[in-house]
Amino acid sequence: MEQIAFFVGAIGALGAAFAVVIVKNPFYSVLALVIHLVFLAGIFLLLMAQFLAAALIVVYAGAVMVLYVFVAAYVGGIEEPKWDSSPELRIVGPILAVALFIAISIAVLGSGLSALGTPGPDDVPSGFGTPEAVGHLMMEDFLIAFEAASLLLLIAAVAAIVLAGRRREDRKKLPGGEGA
Amino acid sequence: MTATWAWLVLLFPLLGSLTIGFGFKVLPARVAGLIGISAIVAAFICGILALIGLQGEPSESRHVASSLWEYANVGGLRIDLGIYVDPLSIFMVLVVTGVSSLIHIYSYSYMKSDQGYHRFFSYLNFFVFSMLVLVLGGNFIMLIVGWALVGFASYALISYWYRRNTATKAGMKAFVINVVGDIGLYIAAILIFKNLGSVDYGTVFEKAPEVFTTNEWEIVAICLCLLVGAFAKSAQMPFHTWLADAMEGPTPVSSLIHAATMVTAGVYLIARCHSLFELAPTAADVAAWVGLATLMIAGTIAIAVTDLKRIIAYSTMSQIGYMFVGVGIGAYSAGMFHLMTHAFFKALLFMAAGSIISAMANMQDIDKMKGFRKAMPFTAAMLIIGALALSGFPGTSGWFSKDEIIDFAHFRGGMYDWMWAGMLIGAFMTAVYSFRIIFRILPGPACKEAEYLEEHGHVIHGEPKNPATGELEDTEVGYPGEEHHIAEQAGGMKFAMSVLGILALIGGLVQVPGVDEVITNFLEPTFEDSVFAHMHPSTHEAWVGLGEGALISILGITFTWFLYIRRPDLPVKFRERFRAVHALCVNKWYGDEIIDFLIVSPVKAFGRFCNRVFERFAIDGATAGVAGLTRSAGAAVRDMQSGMLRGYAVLMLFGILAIAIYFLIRSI
Amino acid sequence: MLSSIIWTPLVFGLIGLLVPRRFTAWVAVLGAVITLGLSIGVLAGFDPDGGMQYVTDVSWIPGLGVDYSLGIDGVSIFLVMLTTVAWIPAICFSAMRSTERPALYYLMLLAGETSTLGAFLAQDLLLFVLFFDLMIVPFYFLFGVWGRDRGGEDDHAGSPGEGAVSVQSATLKMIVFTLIGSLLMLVGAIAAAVISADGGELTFSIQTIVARGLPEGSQNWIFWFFAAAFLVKMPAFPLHGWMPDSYRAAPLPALAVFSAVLSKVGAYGFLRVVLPMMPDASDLFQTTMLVLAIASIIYGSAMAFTKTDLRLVLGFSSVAQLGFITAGIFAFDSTGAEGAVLQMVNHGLVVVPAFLIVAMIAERTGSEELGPMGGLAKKAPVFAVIFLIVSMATLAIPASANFIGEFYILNGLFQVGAAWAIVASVGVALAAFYALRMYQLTMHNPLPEGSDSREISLRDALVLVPMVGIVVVLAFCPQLIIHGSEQAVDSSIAIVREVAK
Amino acid sequence: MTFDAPTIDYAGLSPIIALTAGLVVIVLAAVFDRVKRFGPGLALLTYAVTAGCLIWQWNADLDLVSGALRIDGLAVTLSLLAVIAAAVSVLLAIGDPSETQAGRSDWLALLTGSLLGMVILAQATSMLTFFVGLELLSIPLYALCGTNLRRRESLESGLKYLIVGSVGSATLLYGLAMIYGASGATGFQAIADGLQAGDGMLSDSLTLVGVGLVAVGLAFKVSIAPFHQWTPDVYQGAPTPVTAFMAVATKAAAFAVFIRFFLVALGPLADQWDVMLAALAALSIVVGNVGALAQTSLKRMLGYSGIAQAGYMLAGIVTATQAGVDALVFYLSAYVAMNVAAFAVVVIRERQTGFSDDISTLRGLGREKPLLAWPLTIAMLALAGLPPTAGFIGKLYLIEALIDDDWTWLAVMIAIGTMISLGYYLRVVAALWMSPAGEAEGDAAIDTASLPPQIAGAQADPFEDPGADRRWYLVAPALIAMAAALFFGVIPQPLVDFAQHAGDALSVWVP
Amino acid sequence: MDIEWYLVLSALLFATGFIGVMVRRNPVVILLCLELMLSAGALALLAFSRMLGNQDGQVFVLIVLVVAACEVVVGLGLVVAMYRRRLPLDVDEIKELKG
Repeated sequence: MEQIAFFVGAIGALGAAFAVVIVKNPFYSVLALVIHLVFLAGIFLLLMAQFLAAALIVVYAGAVMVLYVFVAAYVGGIEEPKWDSSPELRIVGPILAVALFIAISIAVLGSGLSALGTPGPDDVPSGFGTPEAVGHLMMEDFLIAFEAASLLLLIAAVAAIVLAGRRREDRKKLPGGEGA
Repeated sequence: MTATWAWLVLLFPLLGSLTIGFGFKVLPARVAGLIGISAIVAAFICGILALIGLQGEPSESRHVASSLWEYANVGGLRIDLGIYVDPLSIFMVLVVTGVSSLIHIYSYSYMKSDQGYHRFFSYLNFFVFSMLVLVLGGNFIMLIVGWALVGFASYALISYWYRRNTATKAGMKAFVINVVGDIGLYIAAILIFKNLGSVDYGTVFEKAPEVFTTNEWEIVAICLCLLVGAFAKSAQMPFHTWLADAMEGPTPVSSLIHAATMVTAGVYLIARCHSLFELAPTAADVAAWVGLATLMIAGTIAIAVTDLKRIIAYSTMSQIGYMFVGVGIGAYSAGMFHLMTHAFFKALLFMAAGSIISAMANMQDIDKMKGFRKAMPFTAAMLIIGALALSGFPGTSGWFSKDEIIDFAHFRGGMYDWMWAGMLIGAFMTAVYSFRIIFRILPGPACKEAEYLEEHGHVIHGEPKNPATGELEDTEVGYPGEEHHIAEQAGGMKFAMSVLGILALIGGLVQVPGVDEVITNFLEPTFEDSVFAHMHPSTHEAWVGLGEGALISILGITFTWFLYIRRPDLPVKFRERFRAVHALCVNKWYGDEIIDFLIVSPVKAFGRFCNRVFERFAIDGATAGVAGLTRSAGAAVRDMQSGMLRGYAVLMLFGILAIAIYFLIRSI
Repeated sequence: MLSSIIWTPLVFGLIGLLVPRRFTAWVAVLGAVITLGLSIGVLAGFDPDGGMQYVTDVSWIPGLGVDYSLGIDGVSIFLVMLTTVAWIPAICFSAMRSTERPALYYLMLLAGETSTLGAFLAQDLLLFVLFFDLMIVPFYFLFGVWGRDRGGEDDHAGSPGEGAVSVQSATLKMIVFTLIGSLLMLVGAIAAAVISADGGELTFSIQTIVARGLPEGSQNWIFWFFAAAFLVKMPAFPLHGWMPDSYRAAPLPALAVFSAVLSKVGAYGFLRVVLPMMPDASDLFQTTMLVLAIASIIYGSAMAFTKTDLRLVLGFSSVAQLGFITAGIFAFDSTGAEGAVLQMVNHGLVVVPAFLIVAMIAERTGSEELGPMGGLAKKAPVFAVIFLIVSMATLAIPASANFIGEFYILNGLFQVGAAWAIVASVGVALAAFYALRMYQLTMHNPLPEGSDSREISLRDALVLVPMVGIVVVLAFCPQLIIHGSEQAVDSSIAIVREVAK
Repeated sequence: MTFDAPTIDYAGLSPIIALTAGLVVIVLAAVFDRVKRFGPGLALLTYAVTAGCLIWQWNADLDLVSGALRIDGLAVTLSLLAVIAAAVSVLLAIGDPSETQAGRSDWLALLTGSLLGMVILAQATSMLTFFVGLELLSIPLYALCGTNLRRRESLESGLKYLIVGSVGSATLLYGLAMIYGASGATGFQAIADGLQAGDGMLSDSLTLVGVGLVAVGLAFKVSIAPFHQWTPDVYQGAPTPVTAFMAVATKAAAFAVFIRFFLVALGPLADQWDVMLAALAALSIVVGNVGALAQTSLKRMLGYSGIAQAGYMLAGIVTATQAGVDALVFYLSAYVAMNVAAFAVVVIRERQTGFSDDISTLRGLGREKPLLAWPLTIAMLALAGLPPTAGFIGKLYLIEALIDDDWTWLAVMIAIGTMISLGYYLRVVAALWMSPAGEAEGDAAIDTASLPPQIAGAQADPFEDPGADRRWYLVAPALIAMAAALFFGVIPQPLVDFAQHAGDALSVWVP
Repeated sequence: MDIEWYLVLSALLFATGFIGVMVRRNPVVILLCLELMLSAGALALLAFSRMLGNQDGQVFVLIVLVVAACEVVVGLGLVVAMYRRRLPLDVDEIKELKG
């Protein structure tokens, strides 16, 4: 059962990921990523990360992807031209990437880590991966990381305003001066 | 006391030189000349006083070493600022200062209208000072110092008329060849120090026989190195080429340096180091053979060339060849004797020649001179006296001194007999070339310059041309100036020539075989340790030798008379007939060309190679190569920096992969 | 005391920034004179047999084991004297002419003096390296800012025959070459200290490192790191590639001290650092170094007599002279090394007036190209005589102190092998040729059109005559230097002599 | 389940708290126009308080908040450097087009946020704080690079930095994940313990490849070749105050975590990674130096030079000794001074010449404006490692550390790199002093053609400021930094002590 | 299901994302590919977290999600700014800075 779930999830996630890379239209790419995230959330569940699976769907596939869609709509779904100024990158890049995949796989499979050959320990703490457990950890051991992440969101918001916000002087068609 | 006088001998010319040099703006020209003369005369007097002091000593301790201060002293190589006074050096001092005094007096008049009067006398005094350092120096380093300073002074005087390109070239040639000789002395001194632990004459000559066995390679090497110096300074083969060019200097300079004093330094050196040469007979033979070769070759050249001063210059080379043979075969006092008499008659000849040259408006070609007998009777007389002495006419000084050397060679026998024969041939040639001058320029109808002199009582003013190149000369500096009216009227010149004339005639009488042997006796303390000191031909043998000499000389003179007076067409015919031989002689046996080919050209070619090829390609090329390599590496880096984001990602992935693979390999 | 010698010039240079423009030069002169006075004071109290004296030792960067450690011995004292003496004519010469941006110019000149003195006085290896590197900085500015492009189409002064040189590339070349060596030397110096400390307390004190000794294997590479620095600085064949361009571009007063003094730092470094610290390597590479030295002599001489640019003639003659000095040092003989020390001083004393004379010649002829020159002696006998004395000293005519130096060097070389000395002495003959050629082609021969034979001005004479006077005095008493430095020289080569046996 | 609140040492946390508070205030200030003009003052006050707190915690040596952070000598010293750099950037940004266009407070908020990330990063001892700190550092910087919205290059640099930077972050994350898997821990000390406890994990492929990926991520941040390619582009394109901040502060913070992660968490593996880092350092030295050779843009040249300088600094980590860390921190401190001096002059010069940073615009500056020329000159000499500047002592320190640990070849690489570097540093000096004041070449600093239509046609660049060399807030940083570069070249010991304070913090982990 | 499978899947996703960055030219799509790479990292973290029975990794992943979101926000902000500035939305066309 677990295997089937995994392979379904894996094939789905992978397929969607390939689609992201391959499809020409950015809109479809965004959609493909949403699909990828859904499958990925499923795999998260298999790894006993219920809270994260939920977060992925809600926050990510929901909120963030909406942003993508908006932007894609705003700038227009431009299809990439067939012409490529440096076609060799199209060949060299994937070859190297495949090599990297092989390298990482060898590193993982060749590892002497004894726990690798197992599906993971059964005696996980109760509530493993539940919001409660994760929340506890976040508030106890990783408080700083959590707070910093929140500040990061704040800063990202400011950055978005700076970059994308329409400015007064733009509207007035005036060059900016001191203290604008 | 002797030492003090000797130091004063050095001091006066130096002071004279400096006074004239520093005072060139304030001193009137005459005063400068007088200072110059008195400095040398003072030195001469001090020399005599030193002689008297020295003679007061017992014969076995008749040498004095004196040191002013430690000049340099490292690692046992101690060099003192010291002098060494013994009969040999005093002999040289007297000859040098004596002849120099006369030449100064001559110059006082001769250079009257030259604008560089101060400079001339300053140089002249400095030259005498250097020469005195050379002969008085108490160790090999002082010898080298004097040696090189003489070379320098010679350079300064040769290119005295420095606006002439030919003069500066000649100066350079003389200087560089002299420096080559200096290097020979450097190496000799180093070798001496290495083997004997000292460079002081006293120690060296004392220890040499203990350290070296006869003809040991080191002593031979030392002597050969010394000989390099001696040959260079004394214009012996193959370093002879500079001497003829040195005639670019004013005539008194030729007279002083290139006849009477400086060029004899080599002879002095061998005499001074006779104890070393006797340990290395091979080297001594080399000296003698080279002397012989030089005297013969120089004789042939002197017969062929037509430049008055050059003829005398070659004759100088030739006579010094005699001296080399003399000191080379062990006839030290004979060599020194000839050195002295040669100083007299050669100085005289140059002075007389100078007189004629100035009358010819600086023309030196004997082909164009004629009939000066009447125009300049005094000069003509002096010229004849000089020529007689030079050719060893019986009774003159040259007869006694030259034939003593020739005779000694015969006395040594063996291979030295060959030298004897060679020297006799040389003597014949001497008579020929000396009287060639006389018969060419004195008799006959007067040429236009002589005629002018006769009519107007002063010399003609020709175009100031460089005799060597025929270029117009710059009259602002140098000779002859507009006011140049000397011929033989000037008292100073006449006085100097008369004194020398008398000495040339009777100077030989100091050493007449069987009668008196002043020179030999005087120098005996110096040469006492020599194996040849007490070997000399008997009086009878000596007189036989003198007779041979007289015969050769008279034969030569007669032959010349026949050739130039009776059959003046013959020389031309000879010249036509033996064109190659004549060309060989006129071109100085191609000595310049050979040296040029063997040394100068390769050195210059090497310089050009370094400059144009090596520097450009190897040095600059390597620099540019490294720089270019760096730059092209930079270009490669910048090319990779294409601005293409995707390219950056690929390179990054490449880096990641490389590191991952490195670690994968490490983990195995 | 030694600190005040080092820093006085810099202080005066900084004062020069504050005073009005017209006083700047004279403040600089004053600074140089006071420095000379201080150094004379040191010389007066110097004991030739006293080893290292006037020692200052203050901890400077304790965290790195670097001390501000100064001292003076028989070798350094004369080089310090040379430095303080040589700088005065250079500054005076400039002071008598108008200079652009004088404050900066004199600051740089004096900073150059400070750093050079520092290099001669440093007894801490790193301090030495620091000053060695520091020297090049003010000269970079001096050459770059006050030098000019040479040999371009409209530049008649700069020997068009030698090709065009731009100041920028020339100075860059100079500094890159010099630093190639000195950065490697920095690595070498640190390695020497670290290796000799061998886990103990790290110190850069030269004496301590010498006392501790270095293992032979390390010596071999450290030796070359140092040698590279010193040979480039000299410059020695074949590392002289920077020299022609920068010599041609440089302003002459700065070049005078550069050539006179800075080149000696390299030779001094061999004596002070390399020989005592790396005796085994020095012994091992003796032949190589001698070959380089002799090659420098021959090559430098050959170049000197083919070049027609006066600066290059002097520059390559320096290559040859420094070859002699190196050869003397690597003879490992007390006469050779002493000759080298003597020659360092002599050459320095001769080169300063020589370059200043070149400047004066250029003022008269408008050119530094030998070919069309001549006849300058016509109305300038004093000038000619001064130049003659300088030329004669350059060619080491016997009776000059240069001769004694050269003779001792040849003698030292002879102890290594006769062939070395004989080949080296070829350089003596060539020197006669190029020095005399330089003199003749400028002073003698006919005076060409456009040249102005003008007697040396009194002011210039005041600059040159004292230098020439020192040369003449030394000619009479080279023992003055020999006596003072003999003990120090001996101790410098004592270790390597021990090894060489 | 009970909630065990972690113990919080507010004193130790005070720098972060101060900075956070300041950040919040600055963000809020953006809302109120009246307060806006006090933005720089506010930011400087914040940084001053932060610096005060850091100095207050000078001798602190404790873990904070359940091992997420650690305040010790290393953190304090490197945070201080970052704070100084940020303060300078605030000054340099006054009146800068980027600051004006982005909105002063917003711009300052981004800067402060980035600085906060750096301070956290310098103290991070857990992978989570490490990662989040790094992102907090980076993300505002991406935005800052793009803040000169009118300049195409600025946006380009922002985008490039963001994309390549995110790839780097992802790689780093992957590496961290692998190390987490191999060691079973996220705390640095726990990682070290975990790796040593597991059998054979010290040379396990999983661990090692993880180490490699982390190294890539960090090498990217400190611009080590071959992960350097963003550097010249971003340095050139970003607004100069941002470049100045980025060049200095990012390196300081990233090296802080580089040191801590590699020496503490991966300390047991030092033998595994040292050769790799040494190779990277050598490659950077070569690539950076040769790349800089023919540049005409001063900022771009400084970018390449930054790559080379990062190579030198990385050598300090290679040794894995305290001396190496000391040398690195010393060099970094000197680097702050030299770069601030250089960039301050670039900023002034840009405003005077219509935003061109071409080297030719510097020609003749030595004659006309020595007060501008000298800081740049000293900066170049210091970067080139010539005495009497701190740059020389820095190289000396590094070489000493390297040789002490038998990395002589790397020391020689540093020497060789320095030689090459003369070729471009001195070109700047030559332009300043050795060229006549000249016609600046390539005066097309702003391609007016590609300006947005609404402001096309505007004649002069409104930000051009010919009197920029008289603005104290621009000149003072240059002069002070120059003075520092000289002072610490002559009297380096205070800075050595400063650096050793950083090294001492690691005395438990490294020899 | 053994943990390796998850890890290999994550490696595959990582490589896919990387390929996307290298071959795509639209910045928006490149941002999507960056999401892929980050989610690959997240997956690896979760796999290890599961393998170790240690929930630190889960918290880490949460942080990663935040980070990814922030990157997206800034990235899209830049895209919008460029669009307003009429710059081509094609990374191959954005190469003013080079050399």
